Amino acid sequence: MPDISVFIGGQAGEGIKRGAMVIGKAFNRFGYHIFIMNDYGSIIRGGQDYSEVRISSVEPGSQAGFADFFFAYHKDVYERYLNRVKEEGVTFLEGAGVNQIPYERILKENNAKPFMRSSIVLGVLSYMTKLPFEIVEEVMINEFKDKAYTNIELARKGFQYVRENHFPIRPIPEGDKMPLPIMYGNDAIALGGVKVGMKVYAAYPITPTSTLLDFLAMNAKRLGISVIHAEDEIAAIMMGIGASYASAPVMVGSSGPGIDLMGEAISLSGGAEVPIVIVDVQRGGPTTGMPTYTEQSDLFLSLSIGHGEFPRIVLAPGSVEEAFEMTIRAFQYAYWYQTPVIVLSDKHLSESAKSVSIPFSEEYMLPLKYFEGGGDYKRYKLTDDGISPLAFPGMEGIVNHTNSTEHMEDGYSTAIPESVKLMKDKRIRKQETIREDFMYEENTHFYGNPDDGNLIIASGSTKGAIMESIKGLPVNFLQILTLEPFPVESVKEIMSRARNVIVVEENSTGQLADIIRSRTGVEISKRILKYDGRPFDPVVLRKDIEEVIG
Amino acid sequence: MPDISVFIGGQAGEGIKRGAMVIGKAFNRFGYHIFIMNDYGSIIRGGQDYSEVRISSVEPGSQAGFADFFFAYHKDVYERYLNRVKEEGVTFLEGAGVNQIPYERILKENNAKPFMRSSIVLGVLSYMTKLPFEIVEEVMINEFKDKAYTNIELARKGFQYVRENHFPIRPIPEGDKMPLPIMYGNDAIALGGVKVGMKVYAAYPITPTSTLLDFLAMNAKRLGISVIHAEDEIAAIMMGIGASYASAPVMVGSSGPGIDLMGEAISLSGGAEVPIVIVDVQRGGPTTGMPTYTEQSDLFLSLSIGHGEFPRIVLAPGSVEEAFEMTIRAFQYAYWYQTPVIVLSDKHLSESAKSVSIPFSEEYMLPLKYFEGGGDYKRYKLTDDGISPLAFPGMEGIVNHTNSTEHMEDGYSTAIPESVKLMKDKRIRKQETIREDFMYEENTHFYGNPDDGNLIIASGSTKGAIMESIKGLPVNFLQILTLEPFPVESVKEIMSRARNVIVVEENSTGQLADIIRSRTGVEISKRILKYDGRPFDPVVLRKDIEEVIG
Amino acid sequence: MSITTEKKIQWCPGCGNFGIYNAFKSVLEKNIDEGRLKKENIVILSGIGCYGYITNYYDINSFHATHGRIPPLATGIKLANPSLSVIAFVGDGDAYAEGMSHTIHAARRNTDIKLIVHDNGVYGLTTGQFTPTSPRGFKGRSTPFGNVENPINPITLMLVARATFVARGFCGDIKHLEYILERAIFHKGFSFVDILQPCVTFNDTYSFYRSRVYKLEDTDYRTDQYEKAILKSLEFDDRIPIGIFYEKEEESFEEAIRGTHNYFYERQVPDISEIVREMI
Amino acid sequence: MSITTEKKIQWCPGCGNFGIYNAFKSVLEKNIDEGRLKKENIVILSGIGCYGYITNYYDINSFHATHGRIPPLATGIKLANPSLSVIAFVGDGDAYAEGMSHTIHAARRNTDIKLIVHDNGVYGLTTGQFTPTSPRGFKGRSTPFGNVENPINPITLMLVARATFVARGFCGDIKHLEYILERAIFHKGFSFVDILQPCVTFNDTYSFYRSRVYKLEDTDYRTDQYEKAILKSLEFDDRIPIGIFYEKEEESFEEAIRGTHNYFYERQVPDISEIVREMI
Ligand SMILES: Cc1ncc(C[n+]2csc(CCOP(=O)(O)OP(=O)(O)O)c2C)c(N)n1
Ligand SMILES: Cc1ncc(C[n+]2csc(CCOP(=O)(O)OP(=O)(O)O)c2C)c(N)n1
Ligand code: SF4
Ligand code: SF4
Ligand SMILES: [Mg+2]
Ligand SMILES: [Mg+2]
Repeated sequence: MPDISVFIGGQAGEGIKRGAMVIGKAFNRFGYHIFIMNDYGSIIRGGQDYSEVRISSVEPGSQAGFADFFFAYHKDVYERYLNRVKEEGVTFLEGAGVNQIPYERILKENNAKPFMRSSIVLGVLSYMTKLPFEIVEEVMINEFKDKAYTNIELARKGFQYVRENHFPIRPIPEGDKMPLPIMYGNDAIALGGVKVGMKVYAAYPITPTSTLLDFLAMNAKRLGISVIHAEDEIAAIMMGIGASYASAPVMVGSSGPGIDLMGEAISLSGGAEVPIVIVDVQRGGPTTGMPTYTEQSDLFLSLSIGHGEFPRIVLAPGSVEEAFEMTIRAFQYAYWYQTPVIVLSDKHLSESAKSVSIPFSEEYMLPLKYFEGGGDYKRYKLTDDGISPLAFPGMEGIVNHTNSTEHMEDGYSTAIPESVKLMKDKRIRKQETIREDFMYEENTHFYGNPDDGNLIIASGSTKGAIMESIKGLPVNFLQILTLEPFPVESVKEIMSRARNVIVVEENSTGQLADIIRSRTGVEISKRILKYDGRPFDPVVLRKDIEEVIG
Repeated sequence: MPDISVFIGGQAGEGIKRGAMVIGKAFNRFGYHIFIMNDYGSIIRGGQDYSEVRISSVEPGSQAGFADFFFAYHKDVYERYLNRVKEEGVTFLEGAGVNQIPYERILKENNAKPFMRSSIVLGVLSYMTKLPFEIVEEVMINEFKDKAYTNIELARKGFQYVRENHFPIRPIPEGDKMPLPIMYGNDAIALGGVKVGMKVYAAYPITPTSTLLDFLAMNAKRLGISVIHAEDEIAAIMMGIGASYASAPVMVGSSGPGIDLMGEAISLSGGAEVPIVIVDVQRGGPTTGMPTYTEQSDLFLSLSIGHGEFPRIVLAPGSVEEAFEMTIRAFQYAYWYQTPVIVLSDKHLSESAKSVSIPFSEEYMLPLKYFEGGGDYKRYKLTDDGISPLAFPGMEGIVNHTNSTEHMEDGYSTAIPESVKLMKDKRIRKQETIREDFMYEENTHFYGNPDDGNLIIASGSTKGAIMESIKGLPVNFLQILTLEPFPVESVKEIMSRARNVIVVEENSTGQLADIIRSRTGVEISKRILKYDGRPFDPVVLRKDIEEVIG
Repeated sequence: MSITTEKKIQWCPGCGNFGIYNAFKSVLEKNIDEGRLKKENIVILSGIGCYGYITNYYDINSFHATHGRIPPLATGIKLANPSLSVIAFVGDGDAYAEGMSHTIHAARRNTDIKLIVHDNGVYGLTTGQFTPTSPRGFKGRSTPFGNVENPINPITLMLVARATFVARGFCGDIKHLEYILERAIFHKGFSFVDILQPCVTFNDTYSFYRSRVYKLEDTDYRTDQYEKAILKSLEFDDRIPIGIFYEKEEESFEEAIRGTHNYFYERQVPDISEIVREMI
Repeated sequence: MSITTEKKIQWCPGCGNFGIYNAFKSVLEKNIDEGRLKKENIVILSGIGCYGYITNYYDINSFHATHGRIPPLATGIKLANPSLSVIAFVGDGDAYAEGMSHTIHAARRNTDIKLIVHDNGVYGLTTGQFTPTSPRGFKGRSTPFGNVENPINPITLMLVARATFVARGFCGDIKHLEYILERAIFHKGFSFVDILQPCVTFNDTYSFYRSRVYKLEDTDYRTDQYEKAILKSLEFDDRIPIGIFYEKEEESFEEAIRGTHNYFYERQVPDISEIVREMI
């Protein structure tokens, strides 16, 4: 059952991320599941970046954290990350004492660019693992189009070099998995949106959400959608709210600093009842913090951003597949309940890639509660469930008055206490409707046997590492998918059966644990926290868990 | 023991608020405590505004809600607010069936402006209550300076008119209180800042915080401070952070929509450790909502605004006096702990006025943890308490590197996991230091006997009405002054002794009750909520409380 | 057809907003009646300020939104449904303080929206603070000893920002204002109209403007010369030109972004199989 | 005296930021050595972008703050302590997109800060999206089929915003850039310098600019004529003028607001008894 990891480390600008994807695709076609994680700094050239490509016959949830094949392009990278090599791992370096690969020479001889280094690596791997070279060629033709030739040549040179130098081979048998699309979390969010009917995406560039913007911009024409890079985040969400008001399903995306700036507009969306989906790809905070590193530190923010009180929904996918699914649900909720829905991702989820089997060909509905005529249209009609029927400008006979100041049913401004209270009560009823409806939605995933003693609770991208780390341990795992509405009853129920509850999260204060306490009244003192910007490695996490459960 | 309320209602632009203040000042000098509440709409002319001046020999905590003297300038106002007259109250109106006062004629005869109407009212009151007319003259000379003559004439005409028409008199004896300054909550915040050393106030106009800006701007020269009306709220807080970085104690202020916009900068203040005091004068939300009406709906916002994790402090004064005191404490905390401190006020607290005895002549320190030399200056020196010594640009031998990206002790950027963790741990230690220090700070006020059965918990401006409403009831009152750090232990302790806990607040979801639950684990189901933009009236609240305690 | 509502208009008596309200009403009613505009395809927007209540006074699709953020809101609406005429009312505080950046970016994009600025040189609704168009020395509540900032010139600014329709109106001259508004509404692309609007309560400029304004249309001024327009726009002293400074046709932002799509009608989901295949 | 740190400079080899970095270093070191500037009284600021790391590379008081918000930050610093020279580095994304409004407002206030724009026509750090100065048609990551917005002209914009020192530099001409930076730093009031800065990775404009720039100082251009400056600034095609476009002395915002106070030294609390008495 091969479970092999390839580490490629070098400087920004040396094509590491792209290279890792090409390697991943090759082994994907060789019959394996793939997980790729990218660790990079916030500079354009230099630094010490790396990617890990995990190649496994069992679907991986995260990076392994430790490499079988370790390619360092520079000495400093080699030294810094040598502790990420498995005991039996093979290391490669340019010009040092270990297995040497003369990247520079090969590049020069082939008139190639520095960012093509990893094509040499793939050639090396092809020889060493017995990955058929035709697959390498095939992938490169697909990937590099008219630049494939050079890359194939580089791969061939790498292949030849290690063969000639009798590097020890480590064959991997052909796997039996069908080739699957390998996509980043951000790709899955994008495609989820598109599949459920998204027509507009607006954003301002920010790591690690820019890749969502870039992906959608690149494919906008093929998808028939409009993608806007606005002058700032406030403009992005206001454009979104405008388009949504005029009937287009819309998503906006940003990360911490930009999400902060959207607060006023999120309150507008909630109070004026104009739906919008907001993606927050969390990164290391506070303030500018660590733009390219991961963190789960906007949980409370997502629950409270935007002044005043209005219904909201916060969803937290835990894998690339769930990113797709939860984005679809985000749209369905936002447009049904006419309120802001936040999708909480993080850098690790959004910028790691995975081979996925997602039901892309299915159809996903976006139901709206339409106005069915009968009298004048009232944008904020008082209804039992708090949801007022929708009609859009441009529809004949309709006048849609949308209003950010407190208003009456017809949408006109009011501050008369009785009218105000009616409208506030309507929005509260809507929040209650949401809470009730969510009893029948999938709010959590539970893995294990509820009557076993140890329970881990987590939310978001930590899922992958947790699932890996508890394999074979007497530990159950409760994943929380919806932070708002919070599944109070089911969480309480499962917690009540556990002897030992541990919350695992990637922030410094234990926000999820605090949320659980605030919703259920149960204090969870066992917390495994990580907040150095790096995601949990399953092996390390397993040790932490073992320690905590004693 | 007189406790008399005067209601003046009319249109925006008819000088109601100013008039109420003049009336208040007159009775203040007649030996009474004063409370003035102003109810006005978000338009400049027209509408139905009113003010209530409460004149009491016992210090009042809020408006009475019901008037002894009811002056309505127009029929619609008369009708709308007639339910605010006490049974034994006297009502006045221009040209209707009740006691008529010919305002228009008097104004015209004296060549006076419509906004001088309330000077006539004061004349009427002087006759009816036997308030010496010299006091009226004295106050008007002080208040209107070179325009005093006309106003005194108007008062005299009012006086004569009701005398000639034999209106029934209702004498009030001279009170024995010394005259005190009457100030709005916003004035008290302003003066608290000034007294503790504030040198810069920056803001963007927004109701109900503009009056804080206007007051400080009007007095900037006399106070030797700089007051900036910036291009937007983001600029205001960034100017504030800049001035603070360069050593000036700074406050910024806004309300919901503008506070939202400050989120990114609040995170900057927390992460870069540049102190700032932020005043949020809450108003009816969400979004534009009810700009001129009161609400306590930014509690969760103030606890979570700004992405990522950083130490913060949130204070909630409950009276004009506490507004002064808590602003001073806000500065002391912000500059000692080098982190953002939010002062939560609301429209009712900030724009109501009260005769106050505040120890203005005392001195209030603003201690800083200064760098004391010895080696190179490190802005983010790792210390046991998490507080790094301060030194400012301009000091010889100092280089201050302040940084929004994650950084090392010397302030230079880093994203190395080990360094990052050190700095994050430092900030966590700082938050812990704050929590520990706050055990010795005044976090709550308790009124009553802890072993009695019924307990009301509240925070902020509801205090006044609560204190009034529970007089003589078997009910204790716990006021929470510091929402963060939350006084978990003392609140738990007091709750544990109560049979019946009721949370009283002015919002629609019970945010304070939820915060208590989240911090103490205790669910409080008895909630008295009001969310129509109007503050609690003590008489009405008393009934609510009686109902809840059964 | 009347497009007004019965809501009581709450501006101060004599407020310049009445002129704008009336001019806009006439232009709309005339063009609806004469079939050049469809009522259901008009959307009016406003931010927060005295002027902002204008959306309460017309029985037309509207969005009364947040302070300063109207241009991007309008852009989004036009993007979603190209059939809509999107007309945005904004204040000078709104457009040039809180929303300065959005105003400029909407202009340079040539978004097909109409931006109508109620420029009273003051924040009316927050009771009288200076705005970016208040003159130096203006004594408002936040500057009781006089404003110390140089005012901006909205016309020059919008020309520099590449707005394709730039005009100044005066609400004391309703006929002329109607002419401008009509041209602005039917201009294809970004229309900008700065309207000199006295605020009788906090900044009564009626006589100031009355004695100074003159109409470009009464001179031999041509609206198709960019550099001359910039120079002309600098004139703002004893004589203040009103009228259209500049007009030009250009592809709009939404057209460029959206192509031929109309999301108001389109609900179908694209085929993503090719994109997914490329990921294998 | 050297003002640099040992931190490794992490810009791409050949990046235009090196030119700016070196020019600024020379100007500062010279003026510190010659006693015209005191090191402890210099504060440099930067927002977020590739250029933003510049504060890591000088051993000088600095504040590396958030994206787009540098002008008000700088204003606050200068307000608090008039002895400080406040020099702000910003990117074109920073100054003209996220921070557009602040840039204009700082200019019209004549805040006594120096704004130095690393104008590479691209968002470097977020890997190559267009900015407000990218030409139409620019193919960046967010506009793979070409940007559809009209670029702004920073020089004209700043003139219209009433900046009192407006210049354009080119980091390919370091001597000339030093001359501009020195003048900018010693100008009393708001100094604006837009520096044409090739980004070798995402927008390599070296040869484009090299073949077009010419120095105003080599012509008979005068820097004290406002209207002429505006017209001159419109020139941006085959020939691109670099140098100082406009200079003027005027009271600065902080002087006007702060008066003679210096909060760096002042800690005393004012007497408020008169104000309190008025409330009785
Ligand atoms: C984000 C935000 N900041 C501040 C305000 C408060 N506010 C409401 S109206 C207004 C000024 C309006 O001035 P202007 O746009 O000139 O309109 P006018 O009242 O003069 O018509 C302000 C600052 C707000 N509503 N939202
Ligand atoms: C509020 C906010 N939005 C977005 C970002 C992400 N961001 C970082 S750098 C950058 C662009 C920088 O471009 P520019 O200012 O031109 O600097 P350059 O990288 O080209 O030097 C952006 C958008 C951020 N840090 N903060
Ligand atoms: S305050 Fe000024 S702008 Fe506002 S309604 Fe009155 S006159 Fe008009
Ligand atoms: S990406 Fe461009 S601006 Fe950034 S360091 Fe590289 S060359 Fe310089
Ligand atoms: Mg205005
Ligand atoms: Mg740039």
